[in-house]
Amino acid sequence: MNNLSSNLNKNNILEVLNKFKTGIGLLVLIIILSFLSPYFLTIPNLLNIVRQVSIIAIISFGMTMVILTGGIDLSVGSMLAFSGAITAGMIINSGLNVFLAIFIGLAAGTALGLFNGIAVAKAKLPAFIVTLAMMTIARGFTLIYTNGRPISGFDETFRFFGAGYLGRIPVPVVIMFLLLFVIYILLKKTPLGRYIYAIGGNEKATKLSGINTDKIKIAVYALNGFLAAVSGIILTSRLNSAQPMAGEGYELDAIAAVVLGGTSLSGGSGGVVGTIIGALIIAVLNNGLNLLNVSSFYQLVAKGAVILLAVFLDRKSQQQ
Amino acid sequence: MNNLSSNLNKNNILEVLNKFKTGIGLLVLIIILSFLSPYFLTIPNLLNIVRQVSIIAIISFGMTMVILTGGIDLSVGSMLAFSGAITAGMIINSGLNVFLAIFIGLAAGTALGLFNGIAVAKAKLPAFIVTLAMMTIARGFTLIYTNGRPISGFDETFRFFGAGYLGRIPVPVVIMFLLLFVIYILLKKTPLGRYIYAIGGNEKATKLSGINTDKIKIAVYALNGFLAAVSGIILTSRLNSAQPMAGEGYELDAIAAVVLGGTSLSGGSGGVVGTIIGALIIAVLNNGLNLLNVSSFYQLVAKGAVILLAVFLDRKSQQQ
Amino acid sequence: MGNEKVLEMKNITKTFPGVKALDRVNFTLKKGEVHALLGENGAGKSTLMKVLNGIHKRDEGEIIVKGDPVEFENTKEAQNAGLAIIHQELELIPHLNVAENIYLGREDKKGIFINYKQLYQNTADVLEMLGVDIDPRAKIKDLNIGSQQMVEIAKAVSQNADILVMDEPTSSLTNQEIDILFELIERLKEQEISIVYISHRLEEVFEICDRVTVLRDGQFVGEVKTAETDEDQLINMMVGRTIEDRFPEMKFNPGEEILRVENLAVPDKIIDASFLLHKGEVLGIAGLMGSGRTELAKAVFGVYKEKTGDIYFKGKKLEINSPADALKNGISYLSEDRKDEGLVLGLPVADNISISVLTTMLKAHTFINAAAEKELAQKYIEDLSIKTPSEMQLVKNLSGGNQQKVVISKLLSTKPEVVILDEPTRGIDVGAKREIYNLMQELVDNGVGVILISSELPEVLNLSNRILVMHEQEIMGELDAADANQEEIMQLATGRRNQ
Amino acid sequence: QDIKIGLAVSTLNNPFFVDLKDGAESMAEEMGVEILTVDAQNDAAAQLSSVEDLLIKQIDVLIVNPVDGNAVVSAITAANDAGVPVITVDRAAEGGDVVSHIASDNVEGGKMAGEFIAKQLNKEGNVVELQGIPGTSAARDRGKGFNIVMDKYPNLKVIARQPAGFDRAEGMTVMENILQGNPDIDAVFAHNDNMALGAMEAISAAGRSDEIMIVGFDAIDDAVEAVKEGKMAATVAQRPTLMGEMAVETAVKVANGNEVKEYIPVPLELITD
Ligand SMILES: Nc1ncnc2c1ncn2[C@@H]1O[C@H](COP(=O)(O)OP(=O)(O)OP(=O)(O)O)[C@@H](O)[C@H]1O
Ligand SMILES: Nc1ncnc2c1ncn2[C@@H]1O[C@H](COP(=O)(O)OP(=O)(O)OP(=O)(O)O)[C@@H](O)[C@H]1O
Ligand SMILES: [Mg+2]
Ligand SMILES: [Mg+2]
Repeated sequence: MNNLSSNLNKNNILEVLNKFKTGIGLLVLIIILSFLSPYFLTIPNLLNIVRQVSIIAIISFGMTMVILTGGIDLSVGSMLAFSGAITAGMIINSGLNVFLAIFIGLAAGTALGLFNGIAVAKAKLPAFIVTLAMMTIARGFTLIYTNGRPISGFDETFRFFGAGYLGRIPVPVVIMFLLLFVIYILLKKTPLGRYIYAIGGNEKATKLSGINTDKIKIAVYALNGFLAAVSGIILTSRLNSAQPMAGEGYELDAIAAVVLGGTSLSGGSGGVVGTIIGALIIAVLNNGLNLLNVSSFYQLVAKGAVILLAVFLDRKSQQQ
Repeated sequence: MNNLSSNLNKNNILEVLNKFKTGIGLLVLIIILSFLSPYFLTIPNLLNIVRQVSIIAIISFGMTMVILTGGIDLSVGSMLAFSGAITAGMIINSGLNVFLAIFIGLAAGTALGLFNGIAVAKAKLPAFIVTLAMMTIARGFTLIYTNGRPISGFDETFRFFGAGYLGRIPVPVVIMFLLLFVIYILLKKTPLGRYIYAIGGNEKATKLSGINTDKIKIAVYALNGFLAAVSGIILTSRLNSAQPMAGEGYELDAIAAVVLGGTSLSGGSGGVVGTIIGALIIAVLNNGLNLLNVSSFYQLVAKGAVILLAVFLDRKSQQQ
Repeated sequence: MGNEKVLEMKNITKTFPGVKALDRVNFTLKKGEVHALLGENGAGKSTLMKVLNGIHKRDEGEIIVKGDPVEFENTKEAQNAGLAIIHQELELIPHLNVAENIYLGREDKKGIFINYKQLYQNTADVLEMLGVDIDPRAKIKDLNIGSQQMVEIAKAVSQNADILVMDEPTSSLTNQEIDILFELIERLKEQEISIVYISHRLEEVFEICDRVTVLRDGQFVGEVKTAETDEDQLINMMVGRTIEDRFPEMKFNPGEEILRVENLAVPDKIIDASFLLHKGEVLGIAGLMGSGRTELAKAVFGVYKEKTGDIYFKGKKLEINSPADALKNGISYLSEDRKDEGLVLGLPVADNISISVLTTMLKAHTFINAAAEKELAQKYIEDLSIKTPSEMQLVKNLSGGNQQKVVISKLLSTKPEVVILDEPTRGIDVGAKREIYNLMQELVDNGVGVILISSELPEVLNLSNRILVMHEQEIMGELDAADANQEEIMQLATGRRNQ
Repeated sequence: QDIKIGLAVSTLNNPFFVDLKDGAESMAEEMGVEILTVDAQNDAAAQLSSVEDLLIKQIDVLIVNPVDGNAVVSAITAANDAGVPVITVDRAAEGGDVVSHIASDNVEGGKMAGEFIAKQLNKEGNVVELQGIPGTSAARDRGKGFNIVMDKYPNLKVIARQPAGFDRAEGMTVMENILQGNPDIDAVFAHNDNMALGAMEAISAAGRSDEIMIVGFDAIDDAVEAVKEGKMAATVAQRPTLMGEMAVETAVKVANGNEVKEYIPVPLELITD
């Protein structure tokens, strides 16, 4: 056997195990819910959860990269809605081919992200304000484009992306894992990924190392817009409707997933494996509260308390 | 004439003028609106605007301090609603004296803030997650306490704080300026204020300088809870009703005001004078768009665009 | 060394708000020479080199590299032209590992991926050439400042530049590492690589440099051949006057015991340390990098929560659980890492100096006594000749050495009875060094107990009256400074106990 | 004759109120009067501010669609003080001088939906309630009416009551989760059509469309379509466009000094095919 590759594997496994320390909160949550509800730990419900998590997870991957550079993006929910609406409009109103429509939708999201990136990197405006502005601008565009009404009724081809299956696995789940893998590799194995960490760690030093930090930041925000568009198209397909108010408040869920997953809001450390665990904590929690039929006011308290507990357990286990 | 005091005054004036550089965006906005609408630059409308800004401004003052330490607080809106509801409940349901009820309401807000502070400083949990959890927990508490229904119908004493006047000046405006003054002095002239900046700049060095950084962070979050409670009580009085969903989304407005005002989200630099300018930019914008009868979807686009422009102008003028 | 000029800087002028950092400065570098750039703190050395490397834009002047006038927009262009720089203030990425830092922006690639195998191999090679034992996979944040300095050196050296700027490369290094660095410099010279060498240690200049350029207050003072000058002349050029001896004749008057440490231990950091400090003496602590001197100091200062053992202050047992406790009892500590642990870079000089005494000496009712604060700051700016346009200048805009003086001011402002100085003269010019030594004498005269941690053995030997030597987290022994020598210290420092 | 009407809607993030606004605006155009619309985005405080802004512009009549019946009183009082008559639509105000109130009754609508389900299920079965945003008046009133009916029939059990934010995506997610935990469901009542349509997607994806009937509220286009196609059983129609039209008609009457009725009911309608 090749010694080096076995060594590499061992390292990778150790690294992954270490990552799962971030998952101790999730694990405890899963164990408790398994005892509380007989429906929780069943294959259909688990598939259900991963399908539900896919929308937020895909956004969170982009958000992870943005936060790693030390930035933030509040506009993901609006970019999601805009891309979904554009795609739906191209199919329903303009009668375009589904794939062409999807391409246009993705381009729309990427363009908005690109704008964010340029404003942050070139005009040196604070990311919080730029993306807050984009949040209302893109929402306005969406409402104007849809006139405040949903666009609904797609054919089977388009519905495949959100509601279809590959074997027993829902298509959104497949897309999510594919993106997880690609972004993991991007962050860990490519120069671009290293630069993303480097910028968040010490932007000045990165620049002094001769790296064009502006270009990288722009790329990261654009990629984030692209991923929001992917999410928006899946959501539209899954709901069989593009909702003008889709994705409202998702930015907080996405950022929460990233931070729960151990990525520091000041940038430079963390990663996308933690993020998916963070997103799963939120999704499992929502699922569990529904299964246990916790009443609506108490649900809010329970949700907050469990999130606190999860992050507390994680941080404690990491200190050891 | 006393030489020293004249010198001091001159310095103060220069400093204030320099601060107003942050206001160049606001100034341009005001000038443009004065030309576009005959109603804009009238005394009633200006009073109208400052009264409208007071709620968000008071929250933003607390948020400024939190952000200066390098933290964040997403729970302000919920703490506001909780304190307002408790105060209203004490008056209407428990028949307490208005001032006692207000005292209890303020204590309630402070207690929630204190919890945030302890979780951030002592348990070392990320502020984003702690206050996100508090956001849903406090909202849940409010809904449970009010059973989801508003609490309404106060006497004149209580209504004074939100709807009363001192001369021609609305009471909330007086409270806001009072708090602005106190917090300005606190930040600029007291040791606590200095420590707040130092922690945001370099927490490790501050600790090694013999300062109990934990205690200060806890104080800042508690103070933020207190200010959210002040806001909540004013809002309840102004609306003559404690709304269980009051203050939803105010955290973003407050943070936006702080960042627009030039305080860096990573902490250590900025101040409360900038914040009020930031809050005014948002309020003037909302008022102006209503006066100009911009239709609501386009309002979103216009709002985002103008905020971008304002921060762009500010940053440009500061670079000079 | 040839006579070919690889670099010419002519009439370079650079102004910052309120400061003329460079005023028509000339500098030339010949092929294969090591050229020292000397000057007091804030003289403009770093600024000149930053202008050269495209980090700062010059206001005026001309730069000619290998015969061509150049106009570098950024560091990348400077790199491409064969320039590399070792930054005075370390510019590394804390969460990336050593290899990733060294080759940041210059990664070996396999397809679109980083070729990590090659990367670690190359890093290991560079580190081996430097003769240091650092794991290429270690994260920067887990390294001490000395190792970080070696990484910064490795980063510049690995660029195979033909003009290499070293801005105070040895300020965080121990003697062994300095020797290794000098061997490297010799080898680079043989390869006809030209080096600009900035240091405040004159003996180093005489050991490795061929020529010297001196700056004062942003102006060119002169250029001399090392062989044709001596320390006194250089000092005279730098400070405009002569300085008698490098070290003062320290006079101790050890009084009663002020600090007694018994069986102090911190898991993974300090093993069972006991020692004694009297009023009016200087206790030196020597040891190799990573021997635990800093940890010992921090343990006494209350930085670590988990610790065992007792600390007595004037015979009374103290509970020190935080730096605040220590400072309250008159024990103060100067960190070796000013950027990370000493300064709030974004605040003004005055705020940094006063931070520890705001609630004690500078309080007027609930407010800060602004006039007293200003006075305090100005007193130290004068006493330690801190070069700053005003006490309101942000610390991040000061030169490295002047930043160090600000941290010392902060420490002195607390009027401490026990002072722990961890590498106090790091990055400080000859004149100022001498001022700090005098200051130590003053402290001792006033009955303060001083602990001095320094990697410069002559400093420890000349300034202490007793010396503790540490090795691997343990105190190996105590020497009387009067009859100790470097060899004795090194023996203990490498783990051989004396009888 | 230069009549200026101010319209303060609670939110335009919901097609229901977009319809209301469109109805009002098209009627205003038809009648040749000026209308100024402001949107409170569901925030009672923002509504007060925007009404204050309208008053600055010296409107003749204020039509307000309250975010909340109690909180709107301050805004109404402000209008009263400025001598501007007020008309409320969709939600009533709890105080202040209101010349006319134009609405259909949400509690009544909730009852209609409940009775419909009871009848279809023969007063026996398991029902799921998808609630709106906790604390909003629509969620409160619709839920109240619905549960009055449910409490009447002992064999009709509400087995799950979960909030889904008036949102289609959330309606889908919450329904998916409820489906996991409840093998036996006969009917779903959602506080609005958005949630009902989300639930419909979840139910059809789970292949349980045949077992479960869905009743929504608002009669937005997509829901009416779904009822036509038999994917939803019913939706309670509130006719928002009509509401908007009537509000402007009434406002013009008020401005011209004519008498108007204090309460103008807009009839509810259960759409079942
Ligand atoms: N970014 C900046 N903004 C303002 N002033 C600056 C800036 N950088 C340097 N200066 C000022 O320029 C002068 C020269 O600084 P420089 O760092 O070049 O000194 P130096 O000779 O390297 O000193 P040291 O030996 O202490 O490192 C100093 O007065 C310093 O305060
Ligand atoms: N944050 C950290 N995490 C892990 N190990 C650390 C950390 N900081 C320091 N160390 C290790 O602790 C040991 C002691 O380091 P330190 O440099 O502080 O000792 P020292 O004797 O003061 O040396 P110096 O000569 O650098 O002052 C070293 O082996 C160092 O690598
Ligand atoms: Mg320097
Ligand atoms: Mg050390």
